[in-house]
This record gives sequence, C-alpha cells and structure tokens, in this order.
Amino acid sequence: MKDLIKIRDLAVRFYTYEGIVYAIDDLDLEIRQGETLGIVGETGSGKTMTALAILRLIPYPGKIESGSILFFDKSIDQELELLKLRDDRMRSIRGNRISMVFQEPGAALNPVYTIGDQISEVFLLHRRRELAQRAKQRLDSLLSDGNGLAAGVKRPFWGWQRRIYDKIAKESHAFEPRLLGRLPLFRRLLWRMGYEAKLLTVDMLKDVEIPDAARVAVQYPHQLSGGMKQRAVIAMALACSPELLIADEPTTSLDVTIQAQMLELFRRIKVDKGASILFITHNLGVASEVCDRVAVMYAGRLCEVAPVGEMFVHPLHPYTKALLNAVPMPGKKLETIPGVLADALNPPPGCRFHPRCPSAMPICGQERAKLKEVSKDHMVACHLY
Amino acid sequence: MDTLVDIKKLKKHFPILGGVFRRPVGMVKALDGVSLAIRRGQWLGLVGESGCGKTTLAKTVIRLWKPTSGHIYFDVPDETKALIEELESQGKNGSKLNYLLNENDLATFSGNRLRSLRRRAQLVHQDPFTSLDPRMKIKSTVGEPLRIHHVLSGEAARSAVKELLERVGLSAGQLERYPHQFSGGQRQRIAIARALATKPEFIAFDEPTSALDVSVQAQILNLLKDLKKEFGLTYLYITHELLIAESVCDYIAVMYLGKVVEMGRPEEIFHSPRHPYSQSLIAATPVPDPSRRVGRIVLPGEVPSPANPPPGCAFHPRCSRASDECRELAPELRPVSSDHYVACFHPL
Amino acid sequence: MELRAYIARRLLLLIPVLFGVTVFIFAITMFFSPTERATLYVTSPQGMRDLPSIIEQYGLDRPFFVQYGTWLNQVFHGNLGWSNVVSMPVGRAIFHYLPATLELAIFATPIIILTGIFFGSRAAAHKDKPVDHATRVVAILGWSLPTFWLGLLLMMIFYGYFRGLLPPGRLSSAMEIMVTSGDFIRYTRINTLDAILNLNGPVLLDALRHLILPVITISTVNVAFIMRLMRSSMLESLGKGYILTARAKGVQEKLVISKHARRNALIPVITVSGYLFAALAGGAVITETIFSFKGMGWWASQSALRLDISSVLGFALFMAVMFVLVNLVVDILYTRVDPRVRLGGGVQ
Amino acid sequence: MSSWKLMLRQIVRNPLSLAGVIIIFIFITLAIFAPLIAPVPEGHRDPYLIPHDGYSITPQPPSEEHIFGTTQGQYDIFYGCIWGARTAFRVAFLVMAITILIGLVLGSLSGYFGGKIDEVIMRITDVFLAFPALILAMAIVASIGPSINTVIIALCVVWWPSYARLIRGDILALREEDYVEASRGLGASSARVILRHVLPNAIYPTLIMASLDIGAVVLSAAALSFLGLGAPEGYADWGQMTEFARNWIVGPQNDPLKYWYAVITPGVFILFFVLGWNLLGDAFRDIFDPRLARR
Repeated sequence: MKDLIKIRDLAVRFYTYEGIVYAIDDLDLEIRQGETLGIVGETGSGKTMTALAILRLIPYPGKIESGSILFFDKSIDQELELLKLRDDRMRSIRGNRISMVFQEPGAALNPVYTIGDQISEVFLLHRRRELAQRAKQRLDSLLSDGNGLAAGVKRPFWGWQRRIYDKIAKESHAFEPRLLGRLPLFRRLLWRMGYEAKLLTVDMLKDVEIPDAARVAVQYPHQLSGGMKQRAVIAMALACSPELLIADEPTTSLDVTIQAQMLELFRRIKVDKGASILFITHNLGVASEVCDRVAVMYAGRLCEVAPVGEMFVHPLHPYTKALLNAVPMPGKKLETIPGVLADALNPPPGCRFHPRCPSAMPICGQERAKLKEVSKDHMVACHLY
Repeated sequence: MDTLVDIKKLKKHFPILGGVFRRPVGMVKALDGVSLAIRRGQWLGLVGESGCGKTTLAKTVIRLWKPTSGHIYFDVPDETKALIEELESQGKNGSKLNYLLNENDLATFSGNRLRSLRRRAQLVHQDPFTSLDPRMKIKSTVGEPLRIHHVLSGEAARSAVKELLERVGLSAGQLERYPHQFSGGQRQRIAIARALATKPEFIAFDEPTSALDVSVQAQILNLLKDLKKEFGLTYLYITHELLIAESVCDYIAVMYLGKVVEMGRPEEIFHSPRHPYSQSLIAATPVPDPSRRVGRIVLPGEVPSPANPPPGCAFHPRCSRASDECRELAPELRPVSSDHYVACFHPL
Repeated sequence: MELRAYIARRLLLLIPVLFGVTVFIFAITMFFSPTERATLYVTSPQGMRDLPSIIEQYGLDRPFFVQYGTWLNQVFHGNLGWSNVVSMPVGRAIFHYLPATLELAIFATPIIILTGIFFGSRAAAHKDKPVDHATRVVAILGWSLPTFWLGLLLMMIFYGYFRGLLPPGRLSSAMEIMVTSGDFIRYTRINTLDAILNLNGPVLLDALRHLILPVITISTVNVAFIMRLMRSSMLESLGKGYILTARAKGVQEKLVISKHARRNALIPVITVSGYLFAALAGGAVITETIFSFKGMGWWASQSALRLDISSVLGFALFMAVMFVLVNLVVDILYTRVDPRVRLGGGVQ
Repeated sequence: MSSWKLMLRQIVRNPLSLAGVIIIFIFITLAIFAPLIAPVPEGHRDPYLIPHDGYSITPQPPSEEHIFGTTQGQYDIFYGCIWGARTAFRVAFLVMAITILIGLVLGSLSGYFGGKIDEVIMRITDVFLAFPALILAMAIVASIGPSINTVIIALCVVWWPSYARLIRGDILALREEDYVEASRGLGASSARVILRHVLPNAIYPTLIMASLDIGAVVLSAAALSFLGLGAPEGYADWGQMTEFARNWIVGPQNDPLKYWYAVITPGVFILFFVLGWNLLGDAFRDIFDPRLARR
C-alpha cells in the first residue's frame, strides 16, 4: 500500500531580525495509511512546523525552503506534490482531505460565531454538491407530500429552488447559482444548503460524543468547557472525513481525566473512520498511548523513527534514551540531560545533539548522521549505528 | 517527625459578583474545608485537576490570601493546638482563645507577624515567565528578600546573591542580566534562588515545572531534591502530573473540588488507591510504556463548577459506586490504614 | 437576564455622573459675579434690564448648594438662561442650531466609519505592502493636520482660487430666500432632508455644495484615527488561533479577512464610537466657525468669544448629556456584537 | 543598557520614525536658539510678544526685512513662528507633566487599593469624561478668561481623567501579575510593591500614550487659540497666527492666493510639530507594545 504522505528533504526556515532560524532541516518522514504517527520532541524541535508545512500554512516570516511533500490521492490513484499545488487546489485539500486540530481549543474557535456556524462552514466549503443534493431531495419530498393551501402557494417556488439546487449538485460552478450567491439579498434563497449543513453538523457533534448536540450547535465557544471545545474542534476537523488528521498537542491544555477521554476518542476515530493521524505531542506517555509509530525530533531534525513498542523498549538514539530517562517514573532515578536546548539561530555543526550527548565522538561535531534503518521499521540518525 | 504546617478545616470562598449593584450572588468554594498536616522535612505532593483548589491552597497557606475560615498553624506545639481545640469545643469566645489564636494561627496574622512569617515560608510560582519582574536585574530580584528583611546589605548581600545563584546552577556572571535573557528553566532557577534567600524552612511550589520541557523538568526536580537535603526544607508540591508526585514525593494528597479526598504514602495511593477518583486519575495518566496500554478506565463527564458543587460527595455524579448516601452526605476523611486516609463511603 | 442587569447598572451609574456634571457646570459659574450669573436665569430680552431683581429673586448671593438647587430646578424646567449673542433663550438656541450640526454629522459619520474601516482592514491584510505604508503615511498625516488650518486651506483653494466654487455658509442667499418663503416647508431644518421632502432640486444641490468642504474638514482627522485603530485591531485579530483554524479549514483568504478577522476586529472599533461623537462635537465647533456654517458649534464659539457664559455652559451641559447617552447606547450595542459580553456573567 | 540600544536601532531603521526624531530635534533647536535665530528687537519688553512694524491691517509679502512676510497687524511671521515653538513646547510639556502626575497619583491610589477610594476617583473621572474634550476646555477658558495659562489649566482638566484611568487599568492588571504577588510573598510592603514593581512597569505604557498625545494637546491648544480663546493678541502662538489669517484666505480678484504666506506658514509649523510627535509616538508604540511587537 502506498504511503499517504511522503515528506522528502523538507527544510523550513524563518527569516527574522536576529538571523535565520533553521526550524526544520532535511526532514524525511512518511505517514502510512490508517496509522497514527506520533511526533515527539521538546520546545522548538519543529514538530508543529512539520504539521503546518504539510498544510502549507507556515506563518510569516517562515518559508518552506526546499523539499517535497507527496500526498497519495486514492480517488485518482496518484501522488500529488502538495508544495507545487495551485492555491485553490491546496485549499480544497485543507479541511477536506487533510485537517488539523490545534493545541488551544479556546483560541482555535472564533468567539463571535456559534459552534454550529463554524462546523457548517466546513461542509459549505467542501461539500456543496452533496448539500445541494440533500436539499433537492428534501424539496422533492416537500413537492410530493405538500398538501393544502400553503403548499399550493409555495409549490412553484419550491420547483424553482429545486432546479437551482439540482444545478449546484450537478455542476458546482453553474452560472445561475453563482450569480445568486453573489447578490446580497438573494443569497438567502440558498438557505437550504446551510440548513442541511447544520443537520450534518449536529450529527458530527454527536459523533464526537457531545451530549445535547443540538443545543451545543447554537452556543458560542465561551459557553463551553475546554474539553467540549476540543471535541467541537475535532468534530470540525473530522467533518469531511479527511484521510489525514493532524493533531497538534490536542490534549496539552486539558485535564488528565479529560485527556483520557480525548485519547479514547482519537483511538475510536482511527478505527471507525480509517483515517491516518499525525499526533504531535511533547508528552511521551500520551505518545505511547495512542501512536502506532513514533518519530523523535530534536532542534528541527529527526533523530529516530520506530514502532511504538520498539521506541519505548529499545530506544537507540542517545537523545531518545535521555528523554525517556528524564520522564519521572516511580522507583527510578531521574536522569537529566546536561546543557541546554540547541540554539535554533546558531545550531551546532554536525549532529545537533552532540554538545549534550554522553557518547559523542569526534565525527559527531563535523558530520550530520543520515537517517538509516537499523532493524525493520526502526530508523535512527546517529553515528553510533 | 513533628508537624511543621498544620491546616485545619481551611475554607476559602470567592464571591461571585452580579446583578445591578455588583453584590455577591454566589460563592466559588475554592477550598471547602481542607485539613492537612505537613511534617517537618516532608515533601508533600498535592495532586488534582484544574479548578480543584490546589493553587488556592498554596497561596492561602503561605498567606498571600486570607482564608474565609479555618486555622493554619506554622510550627506550633501540639499542646497549644490541643488547647485551642479544647477552648473552641467549649464554644466560648473568651479572651484566652483569642489571644492564643492571634499568637499562633496564621489565618489571623497581619502586619509584622505576617512579615516575619515571610522569612520562613515561601512560594514558587508556576510560570517562570511571569513571576520575575521584567524590569529588574537578576541581582535585584534575588537580593530583594534580603533587602526587605534587612538580613544583609552591601557587599555581604552581593556575595550572598552570588552564592545563591551558583547554588541553583547559574553563573555569577549573569547577575547583571534581565529575565528575558534567560530560558524558562533558568528563570525557574532564579525564582527558586529568590525563594531560598531568607533561608526559609518551608517552600510551597505551584506546578513549578508545568511550563517547562521534560529534560528541563528533570533538572529542576533534581535540584529541588538536592536543596531539600542540603537545607532541611519542607515542601508542599502542587502538580497535576501524577508521575511526578509518585516519583519524588514522600506523601500525597489528592484533591477534588475544594476537598482532600485521599491522602497517603505514594506506594499506597498508586498501588492500592481507595478513593474512586484517585483510582481513575491514576488510570487516566498516560505512562510512556506501551505494555501498560490496556485496561484504562475513562472517567465520564467533567469536573463540576466549584461555584455550584453537587450536594453530598462532590464526586458522586461521576462515580460508578455512588449510592443514595453519597448524594446526600459529604464523607469525612477517615483512616483506612496507618497514614492512609480516604473520604469515601464506599472505599475500594 | 444578565444583560438586563448590566443595562440597569449602566443606567444607575448615569445618575451620579449627571449629578456631577451639573455640579461641575454650576461650579464654573462661580467664577463670575452675581450680576453676570444672573443671565443664567433670564428668559426674555426685557430680563436683561432688570438683573438686580433677578439676583434678589434667585438668591444669587446665598450659599453654593442653595443656588445650585435653584439653578437645577430652572434647568429641569428647560430654562438655561439668555443667549446674548443670538438674542434668544439658550434652550431655544440649542434647538435652533442643532439641525445644522446634525446635518454635518449625518454626512460625516458614514464617511468616517466606512472609509476608516475599509482602508484600515486593507492595510492590515496587506501588512508591510505598499497599501499599508500608504495608509500609514496618510493616517499619520491626517491625524496631525490642524482641522482649522485644513479648513482655511480648502477654502483658500475652492472658494478663493476657484472663484466661489464651494462657498461657506449653509445656503447661498437666493436659496436662503426660497427656503424661508412660505412654499418651502421646513420639516426638520436639515436642509438636504427638507429639500428632498419638498422635492426641491436646486435647494438640495446648493445645500450639498455647501456641505462638501465642512464634511471633508471634519472627517479627515477622524478617518485617520479609525483607520489606524482598525488596522491594529485587525492585525491583532489576524494573529489569533481561529484565523489559522479558518485557513486550515480551507477558507479562501478573502473570506478569512472579511468573515473571520473583521468581525472580531470591529469590536474595539465600536467601543470608540463614543469617542467619535466627542471628536465630531469638538470638530463641529471649529469647522462651523471657519465655514460660517451656522450650527451649534458656530453659536458656541461666538458665545465663547464674547464670554456669553450662559450660552457656553448651556451648550456644554447639552453636549455632556448627549455624550453620556451616546456612551450608554455604545455600551448596549457592544453587548450585541460581542457574544462573550451578551451571554457572559462569569466569576468576579 | 542593551534594550535602549535596541530601541534606538529600531527607531533609526524605520524611515518614518527617524523622520519624527529629526523633526522634533529641529524644533528643539529652534526653541532653544530662538533668541539667536529671531533676535528680540532692542527695547522690546516681552520676547514672546511678536514685534510689529506699524499697525496696517493688510499682510505684507515676504521681504528682506520680514523673510516670511507679516500677517494682519504687521506682526512678523518669521519671529512668531520661531518663538511659537517655545510656546508649543511649554504648553505640551506642562500639560503632559501635570496630567501624568495627577494621573499617576490618583490612578495608582485607585488601582492598587480599590474599594471606596477607587469608586470615588472613578466617579469623578466619569464626570470629567462626560464632556467632549474640546467643548469642556472651551467652557473653562471662556469662564476663567483667555490666556496661555488658562489654556494649560483647561487642557489639564480635560486630559487628566484619561490618564488616571489608563494608569488605574494598568495597575489593576499589574496587581494580578505573578511577580507582584511574588514580591508580596517575600514580605514587601505596599509602598515597596508599588514603587519598585508596579509603577516602573506601568510608567512605560503611560509614556507611550503621552508621546502619542503631545500632538493632540498642541492641536487642541492651537484650536483654542484659533477660536480666540488663547494667548493675548500678538503673542507668539501658531494657533493665533492662523486665526489672524482667517480674513485673508481670499485675495483680490486678480490674485486670489495673494496672502498665501499668512495662511500657510503658521499652519505648516503646527503640522510638522504635531507630525514629529505622532511619528515618534507611533514608533514607540510599535516598539513597546508587546502585542504588536510580536508580529
């Protein structure tokens, strides 16, 4: 089976006042179909930037310097080069085929729109034809069932509406609906699509186990608790059944018990929807809970990629080992990593971890180690192997 | 081991203002009757989720905030406490009782008495990015307590500050810098140095590592361990991460919605928790060990608002063992084995 | 419910403010001798002759608060004194001159708000691009222009150089005669509106011709202000997490700006509409004076120049009351725009 | 201090703020060296009163003797504009200094102690803020009697409440800051907390606002003068000189712009003075306002 996402030689740089920040350096990584891939690392390791690079949403003054990101499009059995896609094609992928959940659910939701509005927007953006189809069907049943005087009066209007929706359903860029959509007052005549989107939204909210979904749909973000907001954000990301769900520290701002609920939800999503998940976290415990494979990043580079069992039982890279030893575990002496995180402005030459590495060799300060497969599926970038 | 800090039935309520006249229309019961004893030399871990009142407890214990009711004794002999309790139980509001309370109960302190307490008890805040004055050089920040309490001055103060900084792992060459020139971990070291300046006996930590990376967190925890041994300190350590509490603390108290629901030694709490909440909290904690992945209990629902806590046991709406009794009566902390207390009618 | 309490509270707060405003106004009159103060109570031309008896009648030599009470009673009965400059009671003068000022405001306000918001959000959307720099320069320049000087320059060019193209005043004399003749009904005394209601084209065109320069003059500074405010609030909004969410959803950039960012960015702009009222009121004084546009501002400046104190204070009092009411409306409007306020009512 | 160097570098790098610095510098030079640039004629009593050559009403165009020409009443425009810089600085700095002082005292009392004190101070500011600024200033000047000092007093009365509010708001926010709480936890007295931690952190936003406000103060003072509610006749004041030009905006039939020099010159001085401060204030805000600086 083809990999869903294949990242090759990706480099992201930030051109700031102080100098160039090497946020991601020559990253090679693939996300397989139906797997949960975790990226773990500390602050500034480039986890979030990797995610944003896939969506091509690197914020100013950052730039994708080079590399390629291939997205396997099942429907046409072809790989798309995301970095070379036209802007409107890329937009039709965002939120539709690849979607993202952010760390702060409070910040990720627009405070002046209701939860329902914000989720419906996704349907209205990417599922126009389907919505029009549903609206048409509803009108069909109205036309056939509608009795009485009121229905008699409305019948011609329904017929007209049905024709418009039919056009949208067949060809989303037909002239008449487009014209209607442009005119300020007439835009309202297309309300049935918004209505259908609302219905789908409520289903979506139920799907992420929000109790009382219909009521939550008309509420504003500030009326919900952190956990509920995160569920709503997840519902928004799942709305169009994406092939890849990117979750950027989705549980960091939540309490432990809510985090457990959320992790359960992610596990279920993977099973039910068959989506791949790119799960970014700094919490090794969380990574071991949900991921199938884990990638460890340090200062913009990949150190090690391995299946989760391998990674936590037989870590190879000195940084991975040190990181695991730094996690407080009962009955175990806490070990610290000497020194401070590599400076992203002036990264050390060679392997970026070598100044802190207990088993550094002369070569580590001169040459960076390439990622190589040491056992099946276990890749490490270290001169020791 | 004798008790250094003894908290008795501590309550802290915050008014909710509302209506036309901004009058209190309700109370957020951040602390709703907490009793806790911290022994000299102990590292007590206080765990709980956000909104359970753990930060309020820390700030009330070192008297940044004034409690609504209850007693806080700091280094008070047991006889005195017993005497106060006896006088109180007699229901008399005599001058003797008032005198004793004014002399011994931190909750009544103000002015000079409070200032002298400040030398003995300190707080380290959660976020090192906000707890240091951005317009003050490091030497002034760390030296501030020395100046406030007129402990040392001039050259002696300067060398004391230098020593403190070196003790927490910073170099003396960084004295003239401002906080923004330091990383999060370094800032937290500075905050710790500041707390140590007056040679206190007791330090409360309010999630000191939650804003830091894993590797830095380990450095800070090891530093705290060393400092405790070196200066014979007593710690109240607040955290929401159970793994930290389990691996570094000597004694653990679990809080839920303004109350302590269980306390005991870490081995007991983690291996045989007796309160359903502690159990599910432990079960919910992710551990970096894929083999422990099975058999999670996912606790349903969310923590209720402390402004409107459920009647009876506050945990009952989320508890699978809840009975009618739980819905009406609030359980008190009861010993289940030596040094292990649970507030539950149906302990596990 | 919370909203109603909020409005009730706002209304209650109006009472001390309005009380303070009247005390303050009256305190200012204490700079004057009783004879001069007597004009505050005159209601007819004859009254100006027997000021001594008015001193007697209103007890202008009695203690401050007694006099204040007498005056306030008069104010409540609509008696604000005599305007010497225009030879009519102050109350009548206010309503005589209000329509002209309103007319100015009716034309200026939409221009200020729409242009300000349009260019402000464009500048933010194209930060550090030529549009942004141009707006910035224009805004700072507009913000620095002395209104009165701008008015003089405009008049020098469009009245002097172009030979009376855009003349001062409200109407040319021929139209003035037409308006005051019996056939033209002055419903509102707002010339443009009356001309439309009377279906009188020439008057409408003439009135518009006289409005162009005053409207430009009074708008320039405020457009600059709204533009800058909109830009910075838009930039703030564009940096928020929900913008990234919108982009990650696949929303077109145009909609990201117009739907997600702008609505949030408008919230702070609404809060300054109160300021806009004050700026327009002050601007009207200067603009109307320069262009002899006979509205309240013109009347006030003439009165101030001749130290006609009852007119100036009557005008100030009227403006203060209007300003307070405008701010009340803005506050209520604010709750409509920001759902967090509308449905809020959280802790504290 | 490195942060000062950084700030200077940021100001110099941006052409707009650099222009602001240069403009202000030029005006400072003009104000300081006014007696050298525009010497006071011998036997002239008050240097701030513009010397005038005769009493003819009609302005005279620039000549050898009066390089900017003379305005209504034969007042020398050049002299008035140069000495007017002193007036502008005096009004601006006095108003700002008094306003900030009142604002700091009342704002910190109000913000730090809260309760009744806060309520009373805030209700008083409400009363002052209930008036549109220029109108209140106008009423005050008209009541006390026009003069430069009255203008200063009136502008202080109008301006202080917004500073008291700003500072109160900052202090309310600062009071909740962890480092302020930490200082109290160390045993610092209220006075120490206010003086060492709260005020130093509150003063910067105040100064930024002040630098943005100086232009507005000068504009308001000039507007009052323009309305005839400012300096006595003949005083070196840009607003009043603009007012002198009011009757001369339209020249004779054959030369409608004949008296341009009387209209344009004093206005240009006001414009550039205010522009200089606004450019500088804008730069300060960009540098210091952390919410904007991050982008």
